[in-house]
Amino acid sequence: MSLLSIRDLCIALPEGADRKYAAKDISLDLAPGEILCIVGESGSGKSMSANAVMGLLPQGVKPAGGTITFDGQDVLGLSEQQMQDLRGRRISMIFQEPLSALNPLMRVGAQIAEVFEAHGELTPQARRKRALKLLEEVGLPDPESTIRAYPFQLSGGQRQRVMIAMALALEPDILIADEPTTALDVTTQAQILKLIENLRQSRGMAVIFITHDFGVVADIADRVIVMQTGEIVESGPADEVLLRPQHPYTRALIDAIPRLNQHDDAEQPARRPVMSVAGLNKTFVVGSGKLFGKPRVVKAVRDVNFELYAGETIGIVGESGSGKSTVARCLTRLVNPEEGRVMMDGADIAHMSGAELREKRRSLQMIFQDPYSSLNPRARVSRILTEGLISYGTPRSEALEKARNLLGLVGLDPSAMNRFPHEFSGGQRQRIGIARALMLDPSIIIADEAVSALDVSIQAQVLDLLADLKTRLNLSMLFITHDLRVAARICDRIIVMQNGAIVEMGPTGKVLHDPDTDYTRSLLDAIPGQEYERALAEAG
Amino acid sequence: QDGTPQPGGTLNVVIQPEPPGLMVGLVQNGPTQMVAGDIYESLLRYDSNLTPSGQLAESWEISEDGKTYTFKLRKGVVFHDGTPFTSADVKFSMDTFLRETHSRMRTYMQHVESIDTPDDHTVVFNLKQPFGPFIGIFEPGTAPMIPKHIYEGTDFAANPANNTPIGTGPFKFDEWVKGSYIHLVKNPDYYMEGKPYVDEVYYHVIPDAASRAVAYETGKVDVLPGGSVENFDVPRIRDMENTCITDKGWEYFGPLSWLWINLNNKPLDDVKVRQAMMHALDREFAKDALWNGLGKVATGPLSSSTRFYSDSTPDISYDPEKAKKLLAESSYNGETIRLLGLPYGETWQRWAEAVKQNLTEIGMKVELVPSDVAGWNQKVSDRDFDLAFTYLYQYGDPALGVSRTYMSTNAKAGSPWNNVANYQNPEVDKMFDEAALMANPDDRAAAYKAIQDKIVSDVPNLWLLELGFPTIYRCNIKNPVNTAFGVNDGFRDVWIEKAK
Amino acid sequence: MKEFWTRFRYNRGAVIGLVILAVVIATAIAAPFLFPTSPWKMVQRPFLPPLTQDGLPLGTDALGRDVLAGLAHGAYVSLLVGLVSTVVALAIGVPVGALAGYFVGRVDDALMRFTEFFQTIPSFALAIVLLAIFQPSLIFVIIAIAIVSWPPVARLVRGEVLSLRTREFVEAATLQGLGNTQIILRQILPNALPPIIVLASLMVAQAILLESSLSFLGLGDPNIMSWGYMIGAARTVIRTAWWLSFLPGMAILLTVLALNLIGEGLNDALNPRLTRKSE
Amino acid sequence: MTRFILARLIKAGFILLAILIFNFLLIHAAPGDPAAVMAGEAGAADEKFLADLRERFGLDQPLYIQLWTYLQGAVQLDLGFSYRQQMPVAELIADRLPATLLLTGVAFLLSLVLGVVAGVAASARQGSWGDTIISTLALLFYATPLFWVALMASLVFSVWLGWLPGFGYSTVGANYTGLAHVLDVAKHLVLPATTLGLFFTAIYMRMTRSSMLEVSRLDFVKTARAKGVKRRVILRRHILRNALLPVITLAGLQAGQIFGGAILTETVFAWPGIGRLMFEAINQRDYAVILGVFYISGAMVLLFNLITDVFYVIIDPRIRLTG
Ligand SMILES: Nc1ncnc2c1ncn2[C@@H]1O[C@H](COP(=O)(O)OP(=O)(O)OP(=O)(O)O)[C@@H](O)[C@H]1O
Ligand SMILES: Nc1ncnc2c1ncn2[C@@H]1O[C@H](COP(=O)(O)OP(=O)(O)OP(=O)(O)O)[C@@H](O)[C@H]1O
Ligand SMILES: [Mg+2]
Ligand SMILES: [Mg+2]
Repeated sequence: MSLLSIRDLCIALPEGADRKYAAKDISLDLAPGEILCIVGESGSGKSMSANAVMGLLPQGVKPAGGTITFDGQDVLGLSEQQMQDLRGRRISMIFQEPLSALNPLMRVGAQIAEVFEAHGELTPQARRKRALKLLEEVGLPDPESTIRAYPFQLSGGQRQRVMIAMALALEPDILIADEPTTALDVTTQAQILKLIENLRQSRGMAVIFITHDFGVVADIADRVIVMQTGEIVESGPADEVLLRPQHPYTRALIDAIPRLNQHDDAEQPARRPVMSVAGLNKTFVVGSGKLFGKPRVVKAVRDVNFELYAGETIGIVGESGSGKSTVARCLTRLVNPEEGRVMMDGADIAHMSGAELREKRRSLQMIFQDPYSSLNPRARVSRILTEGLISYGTPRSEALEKARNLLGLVGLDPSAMNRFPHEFSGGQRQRIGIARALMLDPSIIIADEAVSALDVSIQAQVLDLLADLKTRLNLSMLFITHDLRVAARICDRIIVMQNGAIVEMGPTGKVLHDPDTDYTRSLLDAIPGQEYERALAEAG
Repeated sequence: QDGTPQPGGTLNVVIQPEPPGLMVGLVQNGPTQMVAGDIYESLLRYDSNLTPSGQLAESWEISEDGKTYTFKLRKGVVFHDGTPFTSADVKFSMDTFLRETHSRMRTYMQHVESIDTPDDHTVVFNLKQPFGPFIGIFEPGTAPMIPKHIYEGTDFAANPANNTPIGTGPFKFDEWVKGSYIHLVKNPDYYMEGKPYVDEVYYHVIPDAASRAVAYETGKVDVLPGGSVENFDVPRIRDMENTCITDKGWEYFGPLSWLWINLNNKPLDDVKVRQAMMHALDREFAKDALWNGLGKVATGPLSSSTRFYSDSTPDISYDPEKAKKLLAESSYNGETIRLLGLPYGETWQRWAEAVKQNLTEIGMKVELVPSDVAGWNQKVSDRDFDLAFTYLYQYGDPALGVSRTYMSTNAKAGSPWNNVANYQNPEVDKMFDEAALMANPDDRAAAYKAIQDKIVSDVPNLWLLELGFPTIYRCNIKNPVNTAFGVNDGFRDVWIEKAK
Repeated sequence: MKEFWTRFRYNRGAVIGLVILAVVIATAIAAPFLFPTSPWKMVQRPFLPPLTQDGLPLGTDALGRDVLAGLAHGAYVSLLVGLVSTVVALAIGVPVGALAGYFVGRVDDALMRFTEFFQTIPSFALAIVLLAIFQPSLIFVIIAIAIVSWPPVARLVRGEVLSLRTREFVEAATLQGLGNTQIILRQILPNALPPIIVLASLMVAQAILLESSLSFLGLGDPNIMSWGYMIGAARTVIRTAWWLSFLPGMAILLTVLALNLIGEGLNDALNPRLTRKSE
Repeated sequence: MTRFILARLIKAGFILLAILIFNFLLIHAAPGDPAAVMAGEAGAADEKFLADLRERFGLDQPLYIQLWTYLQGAVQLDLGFSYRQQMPVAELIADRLPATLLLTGVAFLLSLVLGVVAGVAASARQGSWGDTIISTLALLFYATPLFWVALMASLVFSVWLGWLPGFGYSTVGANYTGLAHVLDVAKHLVLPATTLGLFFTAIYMRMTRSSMLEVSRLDFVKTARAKGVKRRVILRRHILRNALLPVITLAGLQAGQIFGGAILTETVFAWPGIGRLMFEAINQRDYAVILGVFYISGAMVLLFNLITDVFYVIIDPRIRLTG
């Protein structure tokens, strides 16, 4: 008997959206203890379908037909009260964008403890204990102090793990995980997957796992569903779909999976540094939450040095919370480093301000890790994309033309120009962020997990775009990612960070195949889907 | 009056505004006088015809030449602290204390050569020349008897006793909760047998006129002295059950309202313009619509209750046609006239609007100038206006309360109680001077008749109304008003009739 | 713009508000033609109740003046006072608050201390003192009201901006090379709009009523008819002629209601999340 | 934080000084002086009387000397002497302070609690009849002149129904003690506090409602729902808290205005508070009292602004303040 069964589900979108239905005629079954992976095109309705199960569709988006049956109950017909009882305890969900999904004004400990409270479980002390335990289980360092942090004080991956901890707190019957590991480095990812696996074994938890990472799919899935433009195009047991795809879209997807062993280190001739970073340090000091408590001190960046050459792409990989985003933010001066120099064209942007800084920033663009919160909720995409260019003096019509082009290049319809950020899927928002960074024709791009929410085919398309720009415009890139396959594909050199410091730096081939440190080796070992990759290689 | 007085009971009275202090020798504004009238006393008391009778003085005598006043004081009178009251206190009060602190008394005392105290109960005032009004000044607001033993040799203004006033009156000061109420209790040692009748008096500070009306309606207060509710509310309250109203008790003050005309400004120096304005004012309407028909339309510079009032002065009644004619003949040329209203509440504001409309209708251009109390004082003192509302007290005698408005000797700028209009008429000056010093009342009457005729034909001010300030009280409160000072003379004779 | 209008129109309340406001404005403009005689003219016996006399549908006031004429003529002044002083207060308060909140540190300190300077004197008292110093003509009444009402705006905006400036989309805009002005105007303020709109629609009512309190204290401009004046003047006769304060009170209420509905409509129309309801 | 607060407090001292100078000049710029007003009340005065008064008040000195004298006192927390009231200003203010604090404090709490609760309730059921009723009431409250409400309240509850006393602070002459006194004062407090509170209730309600609606559409609310948190808890803990910023700002403003805000109410209900003292002092140009009240109320505003700023940081940890 299946635990969850969806029949002919249709989800209607409001006027002016991409299409009429976010998802159409979705049918699927989930048995206890089963792991179902949903892969597919960005914007194909994965998140909407998942939300529908939770009864949490955004305003304006409504189920337009079909049934969802959980444990014999018709979910769509349940009252809000009854849903409340189900949510969190019986079905729980990890949302796609962890920054916006956490209450910005509540300490993460409290947010986790709230799950227990909502269902009347445990005493306050016990809840705190459990919260600590959970934080530890999802691999957060120093849970004692993390529990008192606010979401904005955590790294992307740390926030994501807080979300995961919340979802797993009550050991639900069904876990719906919407791209839960996009911000996690591979070791942490492996740890999380293991956690889920344990719960499945001990409690018979069923999982719907939405992801773009075929490695992960290959490692954990019992069954796989492939979606495209709102419809299920293929479904079946994992091995079937992954190794013997039937539908052309599935085949295209699998072909687009980047390979780890693709890379040869090409020798670069006469290189000119466009940016050199020396002695960069950044420490965060945050109040403890108690009046006279000891403040929490995080050395997020310690003594980072490197040079970025013209036309080069450096990948930054490493543990979640190791300071990758903070380095990026120091380089763009979104935070002020305490120490160190960031030389660009002979000028130190770490100690610059005003108009000078603004001028420099034009050639230095960043793609944010959390696309949603980096888009002005009250601005249309057209404005978000063009206002930078216009402010530098480009005529409006020209800027609009360029924006439309770039949207096309990142795989979005030009009609997107007239919509607001909340009207997009996670991957679509990420692409808006990419397009925005490209609008100013920068010479350096700092991309923070820029393709983590994209399905592999679009990911490939975007990476090709970047590679193309790189050769045509001599673009340099700092590419922060946890996906080592992606790194392998586009990076010339790789920096490995741990605990705020660089532990290894070298040409991609060298780092990925012959690392110097144990840490890097552990990363490489944790890459998901290695067997599958071999299987594919044998097959193809 | 009616029935035998019954002792006991509490009297709740409204007071507005809260007085700045209760020491009436230092502060002489209305509310202070009202409370002080219970605590302090003077030598005499005056009925509604302004005829004197004894208070602290048992008897008195005026010499033939009008220059010597001899008072015999009551025996056995003590201050609230038990110290006996003697002629030394009278001399100290009049000669030392009030001369220094009381501006009106200072002018009156200029006529006094010396004060003798042959014994503890006799006081003799020796005047430099006859001064007709002199017998009219012995009331507690003007000549309160102040305890010498407390004030002698101190800085009067800073004496801590000012906060716990001590007099000889029927009530003793008990407590003053600033912003709330003042509490007086019966003086058990009062020298008049059986008086006062009531046990205690509360003066309630209620700053809002409407709330004062509510306080009366809800039975929280029993006496609403003149001016404590808005005129518009009077008819409604008057019609309540067990409510009595009287407009008596203002005879001594004789409040008369008029518009100052700034005679320095053109074209107001033109008598035709002034006459035109005088005839343009519909004062009957103002009396009926704004003052509920209480009071009287003024006929000239004297209030009808003031001594030597003449009712046969030249006609100044409402006649818009005549006004238009006069204006046409005058030098008025469409100048904008600035009218300064009196910032004492709604009635006065409405009145200014009505006056503006009256003048507009005969073809003048008028602009209202608003201000607060301090601003009004300043503007009037500085003569920064064309027309300005005011009303002043007459203190029963033209020499005390009227001549100051018209004498050129008093025409300096800097005070709102001077001859603010800057009326300069040597003839009038001379007539006033002589009339004040006449010993014979009949001579004075004739002199003042001539003065009134003269001034009215000159129209230096636009006289409006003799104001009627009604005292409203519950009918079972007997005798709240039985002198020319009304409630300001204290509640010595008041008693409360118990419900049957 | 067209689209904005479509969205605005979608909110029925907002449209009703707009209609009411239009009527009030039309009355204000047409008053001199509809009631050519001065509203100060005493035309009948005082305190005529409404509907008792032909030609005076709303009766007369304490001096026998036509209440309807007063209301019509008063519309102009009250609207002017309410709208202009609010606009002036916003024009001072929003920039001050935005700059303070955005630049924090020393700028914030300076601007906020400046604001506090005005804030420390109780506003009603400040208005009274200002009007005692300056002749209370209409202009000064408006200025006095604006001066006392901008500090709350400044503080409110600052609070919002303080919170918004750390958001990631603002950082993104900085990286896009937007100047500070643009960031404040285009990124931050639109997101701070809802409370500002609420406050502004409240302020209009407050200004109209403040004018009434001032004229009640004899500090309004007594030469012009306004609703505030009418209410203030009717206060003392509230017990005997309640309609005299009730009628201008209703006029104020309706106007405020209209502005409020419009404000809400604006808020909805400007909020992308509320639009395109799928009906 | 502690350093920030200390820095602000030190600065507050200087600002107060500046404000005091400003106020001093402002008040002296208004026409009229206390001597003229007092003389005016006496009904008559001659030049000597005025000159005496002015000399006694020190008004004959050049303005800068008056200012200097005043500041010297003020720095030592001596607020001067009111010649009009024959009392040290500090004592006058101290006399009235409890009444004002009680009235405005109760009104403040009442309006804040009531307004926020009503706002939350209205936003929770946007568009329902409950929302409509609450919103309409709020509108009525703030578009109705305060004095009108006040008079009507005293008319209905005091005159017609006779339930509550219509004026004053306590029953005069009753001499209640202990609990009876507290109850008596409470009874007197009902009308003025409600009247005064109504206006702010409306403001908080409107602000809370609009802010709540704004926040309730954010994503983290969805997360909370996904956790199975109850609606009430979501409203309170997640939405309200994030919507509170503008409400806090307004509350800080209201709290700072506790002296000035109550002038009308204190007048209508004869409440012996500071607002009235100040109003009367302005009318009478009782300089020392006006300045004294402005001084204290200025300190109050600065204090509450500081508290508001601290609250900002507590409420929204992303806000960083530097002092
Ligand atoms: N504003 C802040 N206040 C306090 N601590 C912070 C702040 N921002 C980041 N940190 C801390 O700094 C450390 C590094 O964070 P950073 O965001 O740079 O990590 P990251 O390498 O990007 O991780 P991830 O891959 O998870 O995004 C983390 O431990 C984080 O908790
Ligand atoms: N509020 C909305 N209004 C209009 N369109 C919306 C809204 N939310 C989502 N959409 C559209 O619905 C479609 C499905 O979105 P959904 O979030 O389910 O995609 P997804 O499969 O999760 O994609 P991704 O992998 O990029 O997260 C997308 O085309 C998106 O543009
Ligand atoms: Mg999605
Ligand atoms: Mg990061």
